Amino acid sequence: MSNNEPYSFTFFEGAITPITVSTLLQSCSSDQSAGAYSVFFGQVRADEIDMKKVTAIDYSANRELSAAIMRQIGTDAFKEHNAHSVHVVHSLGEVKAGELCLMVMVTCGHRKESFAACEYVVERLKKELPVWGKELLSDASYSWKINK
Amino acid sequence: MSNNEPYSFTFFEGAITPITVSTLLQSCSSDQSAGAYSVFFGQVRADEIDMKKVTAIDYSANRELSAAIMRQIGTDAFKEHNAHSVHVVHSLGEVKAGELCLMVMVTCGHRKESFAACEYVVERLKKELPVWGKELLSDASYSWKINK
Amino acid sequence: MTNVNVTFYGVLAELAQKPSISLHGVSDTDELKQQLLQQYPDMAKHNFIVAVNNQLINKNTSITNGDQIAVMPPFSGG
Amino acid sequence: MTNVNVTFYGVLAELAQKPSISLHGVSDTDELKQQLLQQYPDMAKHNFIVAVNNQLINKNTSITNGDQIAVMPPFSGG
Repeated sequence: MSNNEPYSFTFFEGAITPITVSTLLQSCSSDQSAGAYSVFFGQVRADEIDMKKVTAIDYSANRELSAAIMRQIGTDAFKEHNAHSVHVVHSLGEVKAGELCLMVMVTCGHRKESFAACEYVVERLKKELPVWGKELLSDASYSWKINK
Repeated sequence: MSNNEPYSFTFFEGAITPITVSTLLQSCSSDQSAGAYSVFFGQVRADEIDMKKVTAIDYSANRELSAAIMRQIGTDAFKEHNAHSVHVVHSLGEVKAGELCLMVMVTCGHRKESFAACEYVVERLKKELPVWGKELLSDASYSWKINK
Repeated sequence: MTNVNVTFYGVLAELAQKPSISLHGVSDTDELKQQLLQQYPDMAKHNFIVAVNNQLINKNTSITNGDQIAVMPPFSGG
Repeated sequence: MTNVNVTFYGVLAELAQKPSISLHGVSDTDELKQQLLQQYPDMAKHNFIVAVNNQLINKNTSITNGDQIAVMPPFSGG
């Protein structure tokens, strides 16, 4: 995850930590033609479902297929949005409310490209990545997450 | 900069470091209704100007006026873009090519709001913040930066 | 006769009560779905996304002996 | 007579060769600009953004004794 390759995709056991983030940031600074980093973090929200609170999400994935699909999304971001680099980390297993479950970092030459490229990657992976979230509720029941 | 207030604006001497970033991230995790963080980093680009390379930018600011204007931008982001928090760090003094000079972090309930809110804050501060960049060039000359 | 491995994900793994099964004698993905619904009637409530050897398919596709088949509910990552 | 402090920023501080000066007897911001251009003819090449007591102004504004005036070139932060 923290190499100097312009593309990476990693499944991370449990919540994504600020350490993961700074490591990734540091790995990109060698590109002196990149003026803009756009980063998105997804955090598990303590939503209410039928009067019960979401306490955590338990993520599972089709890992092999995810790797193939994410690589395609990355390739398209390089081509269509002039991305210099695309890095994605997604949690697997349990992530508590208030913890980070997703990180997308895109670098580009200029800021407007980077906004568009980051949003593009996030929207596509939400739709296309074979990952499932099981929302664990305060009364020990659960509910399968549905993406809108 | 790393408190639990939903708004902060800081001038930072020199380049922004990954440590600054993770500290700021950690300070926001107490908001369990925030599902989305959008973060923008500006990095000094080694652009070419008249065949000379930009080696660093030396930033100066009208600090008092910047604080007032940034607070207004923050207030507008809370009202118009449902931001839960807005944190901005801008460098002062010399920042070398490949180093970070700006960080904007916005948290929102949902991802689409956070993309819009972060872009809104970045675009406005680029136009409205009384900060000046002096581009230091490879032949020891310099050129005052112009924002597009 | 074809013999394939079928892996279930998300709520479908829960309904199957196991992560994967072997299926015999299904020649295409439509037949596969029919057989799964017969075996696990509760799966009828869910949309299936099917991948054959890590290729998503969106129309009926023939199945060859040894294929790896993934049967997935709608995605909800992030 | 009014006596105000004028602070320069960016390229304008460079042209003034000092960060701030005291000005006497200017009664509004138009007069201020005229006096600055007389004193520093090179400033004519630049657009001025003026703030009086940390309020940006976009039309001629009267100046009171003791006002803090910022004279700024176009911004280029970030």
